Amino acid sequence: MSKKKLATVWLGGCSGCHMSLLDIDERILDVAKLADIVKSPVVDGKEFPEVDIALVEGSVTSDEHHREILHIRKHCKTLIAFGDCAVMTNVTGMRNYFDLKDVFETSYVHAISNDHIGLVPDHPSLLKLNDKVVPLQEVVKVDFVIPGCPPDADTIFYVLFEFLNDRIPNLSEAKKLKYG
Amino acid sequence: MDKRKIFISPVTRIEGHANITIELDDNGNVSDALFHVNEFRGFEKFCEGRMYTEMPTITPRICGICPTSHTLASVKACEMIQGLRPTYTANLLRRLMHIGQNLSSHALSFFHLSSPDFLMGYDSDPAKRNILGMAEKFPDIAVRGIRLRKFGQELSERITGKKIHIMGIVPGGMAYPLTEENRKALLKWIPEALETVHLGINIIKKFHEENAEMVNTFATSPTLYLGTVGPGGEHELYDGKLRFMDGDGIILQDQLDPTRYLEFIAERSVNWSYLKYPYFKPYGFDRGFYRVGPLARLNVCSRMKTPQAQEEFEKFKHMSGGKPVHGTFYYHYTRLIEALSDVEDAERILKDPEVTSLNIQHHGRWNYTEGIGSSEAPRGTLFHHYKTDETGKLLKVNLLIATGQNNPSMNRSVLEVARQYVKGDDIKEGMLNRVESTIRCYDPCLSCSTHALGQMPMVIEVKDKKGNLVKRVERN
Amino acid sequence: MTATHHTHHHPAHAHELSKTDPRVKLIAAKMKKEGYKPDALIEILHTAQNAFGFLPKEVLDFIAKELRLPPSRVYSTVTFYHFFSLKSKGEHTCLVCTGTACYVKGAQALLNKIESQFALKPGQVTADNKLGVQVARCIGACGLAPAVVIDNDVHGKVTEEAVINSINEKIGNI
Amino acid sequence: MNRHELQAIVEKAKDKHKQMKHKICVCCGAGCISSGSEEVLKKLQDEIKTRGLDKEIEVVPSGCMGPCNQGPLVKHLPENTIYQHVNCENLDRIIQSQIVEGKPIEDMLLFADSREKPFVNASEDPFFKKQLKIALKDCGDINPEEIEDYFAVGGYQALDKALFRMSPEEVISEVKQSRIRGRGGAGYPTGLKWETVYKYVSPQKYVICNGDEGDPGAFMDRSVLEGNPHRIIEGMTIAGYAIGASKGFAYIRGEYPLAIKRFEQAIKQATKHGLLGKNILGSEFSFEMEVRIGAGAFVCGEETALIASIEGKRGTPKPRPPFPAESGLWGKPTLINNVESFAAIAPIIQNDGEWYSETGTAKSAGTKVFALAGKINYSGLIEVPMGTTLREVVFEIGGGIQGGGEFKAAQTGGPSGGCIPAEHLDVKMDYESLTSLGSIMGSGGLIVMDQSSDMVDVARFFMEFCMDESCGKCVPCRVGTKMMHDLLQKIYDGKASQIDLDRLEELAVYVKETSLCGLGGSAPNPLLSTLRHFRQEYESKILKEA
Amino acid sequence: MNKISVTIDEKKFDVEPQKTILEVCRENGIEILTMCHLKGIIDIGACRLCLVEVEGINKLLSACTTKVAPNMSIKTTTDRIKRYQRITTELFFAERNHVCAVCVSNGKCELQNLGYKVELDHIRYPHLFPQCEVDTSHPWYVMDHNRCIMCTRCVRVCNEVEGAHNWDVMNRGHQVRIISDFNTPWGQSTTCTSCGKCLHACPTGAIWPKAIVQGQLEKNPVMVTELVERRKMKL
Repeated sequence: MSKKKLATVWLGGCSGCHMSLLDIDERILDVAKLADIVKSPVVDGKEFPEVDIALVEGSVTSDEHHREILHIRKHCKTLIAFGDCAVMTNVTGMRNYFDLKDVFETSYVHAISNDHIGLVPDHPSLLKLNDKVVPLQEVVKVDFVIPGCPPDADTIFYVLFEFLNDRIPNLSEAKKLKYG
Repeated sequence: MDKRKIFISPVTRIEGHANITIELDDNGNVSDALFHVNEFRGFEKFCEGRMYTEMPTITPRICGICPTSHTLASVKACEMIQGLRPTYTANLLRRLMHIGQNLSSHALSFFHLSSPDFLMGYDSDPAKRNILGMAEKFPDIAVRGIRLRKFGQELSERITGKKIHIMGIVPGGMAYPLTEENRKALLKWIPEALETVHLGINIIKKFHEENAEMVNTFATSPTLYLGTVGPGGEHELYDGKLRFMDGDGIILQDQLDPTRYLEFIAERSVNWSYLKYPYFKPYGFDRGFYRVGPLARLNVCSRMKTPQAQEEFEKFKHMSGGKPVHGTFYYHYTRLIEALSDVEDAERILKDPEVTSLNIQHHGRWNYTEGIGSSEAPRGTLFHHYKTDETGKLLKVNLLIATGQNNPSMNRSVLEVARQYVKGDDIKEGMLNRVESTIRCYDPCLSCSTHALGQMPMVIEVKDKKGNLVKRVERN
Repeated sequence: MTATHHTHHHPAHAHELSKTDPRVKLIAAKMKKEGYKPDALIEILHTAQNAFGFLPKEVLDFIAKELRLPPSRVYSTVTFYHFFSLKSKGEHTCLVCTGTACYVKGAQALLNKIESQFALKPGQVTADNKLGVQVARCIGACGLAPAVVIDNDVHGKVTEEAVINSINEKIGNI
Repeated sequence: MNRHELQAIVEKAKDKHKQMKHKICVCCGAGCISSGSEEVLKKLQDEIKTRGLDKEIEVVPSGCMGPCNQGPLVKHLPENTIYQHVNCENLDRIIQSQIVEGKPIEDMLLFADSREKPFVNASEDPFFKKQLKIALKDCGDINPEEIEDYFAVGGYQALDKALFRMSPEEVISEVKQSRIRGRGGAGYPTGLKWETVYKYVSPQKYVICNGDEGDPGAFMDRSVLEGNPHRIIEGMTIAGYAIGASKGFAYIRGEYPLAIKRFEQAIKQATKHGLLGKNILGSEFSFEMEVRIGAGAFVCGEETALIASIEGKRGTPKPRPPFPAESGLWGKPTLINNVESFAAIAPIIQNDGEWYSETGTAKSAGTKVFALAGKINYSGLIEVPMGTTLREVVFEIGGGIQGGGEFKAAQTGGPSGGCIPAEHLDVKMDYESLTSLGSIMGSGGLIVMDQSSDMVDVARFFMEFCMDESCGKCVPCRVGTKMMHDLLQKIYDGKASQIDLDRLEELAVYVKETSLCGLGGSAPNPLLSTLRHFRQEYESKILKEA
Repeated sequence: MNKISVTIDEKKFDVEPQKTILEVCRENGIEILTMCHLKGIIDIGACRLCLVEVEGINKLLSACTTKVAPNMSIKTTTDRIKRYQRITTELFFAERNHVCAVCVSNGKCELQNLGYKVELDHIRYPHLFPQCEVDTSHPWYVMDHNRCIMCTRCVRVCNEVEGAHNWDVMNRGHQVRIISDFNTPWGQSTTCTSCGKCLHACPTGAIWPKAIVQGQLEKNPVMVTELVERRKMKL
């Protein structure tokens, strides 16, 4: 069996899921036996290559994320929504209850520690935030989800290991379903 | 005027939340560099209207790497509102958890992300230049690094049952006591952890020796520094007072209560970044940039709290004759000195007989409508500031994040590198690596700002005013 | 485009209730006639709304106390029915039927026209309280679609211009 | 007043009518009033008086005549000549020519502007020819505000018959025999319902008339309540006698002030004549009646919600069982029927059940009133035998599509119903046939649509209605309707994918099967039926690639 | 009392008449999912989780409001029922702002547990993200409408058990909200006795005590049931 190609991606989230991924500790070496991590915030890599499995953390919050997730979808076989933000927007989506303009102004114009120059960033090189944060499944087809904020390392390892061994994991059966 | 712009961005920007624009003047000289941070989630807005006691649960979600620091700053702000102090034991447990987080973050930064560069070299195969590549080539070091991080995470887990986004820290103390069994299990880690940290120190020292020129010329402009110190000026992460120091080592402010942060820190919104630019208020925006984090903490503090760390600290101080060290590259070294201190301190606390006491929480109601808390995240000082109505509903939330405070300096470092390496259309080789290394030195907290972990895939495009591509340079 | 959902805002111009107010007397008489039965709440609310044009909080308070009903029970009933309004509907009202027949025959265009002319969305009242615009789910005049009710008069088979003219006439806006 | 005294009054009323040479009815249904019929009436009355004709010519306001969009309408009896678009200016012509000279005015006759040859006797016009009026009988011919007018056409004779010549069991058996089914929409056999309530033993039972006609696009109940309120009172009282109830409530929409006014007036008149109250017509039977005014909630058309509303509460439905027949208003056995059902009771009793069952189809007996509206030439109120085809209704009665457009679909049953596409124009309008096409009979709203109607928008429109009218108690309806509405909007806006459409369909079936009450249970109907018949309209709006 | 025979999931049981399907199932160890049912207060059949199939009846019936009848044949776990339970749960999550991660009841929440039971790993329908108030005006308790699922257990407990009727429901459709008095702040209520029963009845983190943070919440809905039972015994 040839080694699988694995990518981990981070969109609008807190990186906690990636940290939880690292919490599989030494078991990452077991993963390494079955897969090359070809693209991840924690390894080098230039372009997003063709991969077998992509673990995507975070919600889609901007035009850039939107393009990214479409790109990823095209270049991966199995797309896994990784963590509550990717699955159901979670804390990242909490700004959805408000008008984006208000959210911006609260931080950039009215914050207590701001000096007299209050302006909302709008440089053309900045990515444009979408009005509403959406989970991955609102934009692309998702093949598997791992909820949790963050998912337990054990859960992550279980899912990865099953996929790497060409089995479909079942969180309910494995009693690993968890949100929050 | 033919003002041209250089736009640096990760190729596909698949992972990048940051990019850079370099502006050139008429003569093709670099006039400015804009460091764009693309992360914004609006915590300050959506926390408004909620109960302040929820903040210790919401704010760790700002960042998955330093959640405990956020919880601590948050819970301290809550305690100020309640007019409450945690119990002695609770303070011990909090310290332990905070140490755990600092340790795992530093371990991640050094062993997972930076050591491949140091041990395999910048020119090695990028595909192997990561922790997995390390595991193949230097399995012992890789596993040790992983295990050091694991120890840090386990400190949180054994105290609260969770490694990330812990939930046991409550106003007035802790929700769960430490069991004797867990205390013993944690103590077992100490010897191994000490060895690993020393191993790391040796690696970085060796690299320093072999690359002295690069290390010592690397983004070395002096800035101000901010860090938390104990009552005797000693190094402190969890609970202390602030000290501002200038580039010459003169203490500008000392034993400053964090609740007075507004007198000394202001932030400016800039249109090119979602990260605001904080500065030392008395010096104003132009002169007031300061740095935080391990380098800053070691620059400002008078001594370390533990013997082995103190020994290493003295060597560090010796390098610049007691003055602040400005070289951005020294962030790595100072990080490891802190890790050393963390392991030693953890041992001290775990041996304190009170650590397993059941006296873990003071109860109280709230007395005030304003609370400010601060703590030292791995990447620097952070502040939480809440204002509530008389029922406890949050009216205003202000969060000053560690990486935010390094932001102006990061931008300046980028500008320095750009000035050194760019002249008109002529972009010197190494520009990309330099920019990337600069940013990585600060180890910007992933979620607070960018994801500049690993090698940032980059291109530089020089465009003329009309947006036509003049030149394009890719890494390698 | 939604129906007139009442928000929880209380009327800005609250009324002081006076027992000698003929409108209050009317409500009191109705309650007496119904034997202060809680069952008659809706009937009494109808009377109160007819008297006041809407249901000020003080009136609800008065009714709740007299019928010995919990305030939340009264408020929950009031907000359930679209007929009841917690705020003034305006001195003059224009109610646009959005029943199926009217919808098919252009009720939405009427609403758009009204919005562009008076800057009023359904459920809103002008700042001077002169005019309020509402929608109804069907006023049962489907044969005359599209239909509007201006004050209490049904106008059938209306055009956009005709509605605007009628409204202007009512509010003396000519 | 006992039955003999009543008979005397009835005879007197009949006599009075016989003396009159002509009767002129000015339609004062809500439609014609809004076209200005009240002024016409007043002027006509004044004019007749001025000319000293009031001894032989009776001028009365009447209920709805049917072709509402031709109003104001004036009907001349006994010739049954109807004039359309009558106003104070052209009224003189009618008086002069029709009344004084006895010559019909061709260019003012009903449908004069669209028919080549309008009919002097309106009942020969295709609009009326296919109709059969049982529920609407006398509606439009009598003055709804005068009980004597109702007496003159045989009013309250059925009550008299039931009270004095029939046992409650016999009344129920007659209703069962008629095979009439609930006209509120669900089509539950009325006789069976009566029998169930009858069987529950209780010292107190109630009769409720459901006049909370909330369907957008329906105004049948309104017309009956406004045009012939005594017919309903009579029907309800007979029902009360049959099931053993002593109190009735007529729950009427607050949006129908005229119906409320006339009904309350009718109750007063009936009470005065001993037709309501203690020992009706001298019998052992006592029955009181009250009007309850609806306050604007479609869900109150649902039985249990309506009961809650009469009890002065939020109109939220309760799970059934227990059914109102067992535990209804204030926990007592309660009979709830729709206005139109009650309207048919008196004729059924007066003739007999079999007579009624001869009309209509095998499973759907009698007639049905429809409110015809939309893109159709002659809209208004019609009553046809069950089993009349949609084509007959639209093209013969309704005169085809307005502006020469093409028939696309007819929507029946309002927000609980569905759309019938052109290929099913020959469907027989009865309960089973409509249900088999994914629509329902409903209370009788019939909206005709031409090519300009977007079926996705139509589904969205009805879903918005259901979303706004959901009481919010059960999850499927509260959240499901909102979710379906948002998905429909997304499709309509061209932003949806195939996944969204699949989700929508799944939700629709779920909401239909799991909702607590009929509102939620039928809310997906317009969506499901448009999906069934016009799926291509949905698919054409779906994004090809997601 | 004469027992009657019913079949539940193809097993025969002799049960007391006058009991609901839900009671009978629970007594016999058959799990019925529900959110709006709380033993001791009147059932309203609103959450639609307890729907069961009864042979010979077209419609699905709510187990909490339907009484057993002789020879009734009941099915509680058909594919259809399971599918609908899952959708209902999804709709609960999508309706308001349930952010388990930061919720005070995380780990001890009936809604979260329901999700696990119906094996819900993600919500297929878009979240509605309504803007909801957090009412902190009461000196001890918080009412967070973001986490309310409109089970109205608080309303019923307050009315039926405490007799205060502080709570009720306003508006309709998806705009329904729990209200105190005239939709006035809870802290200003003229009817609330601060008894805390609503807090224990609340299945989610909508009503919670101010003094605690995530991980410390202890809710005890059974307390309400026991209270009612004890009162009945005294009578």
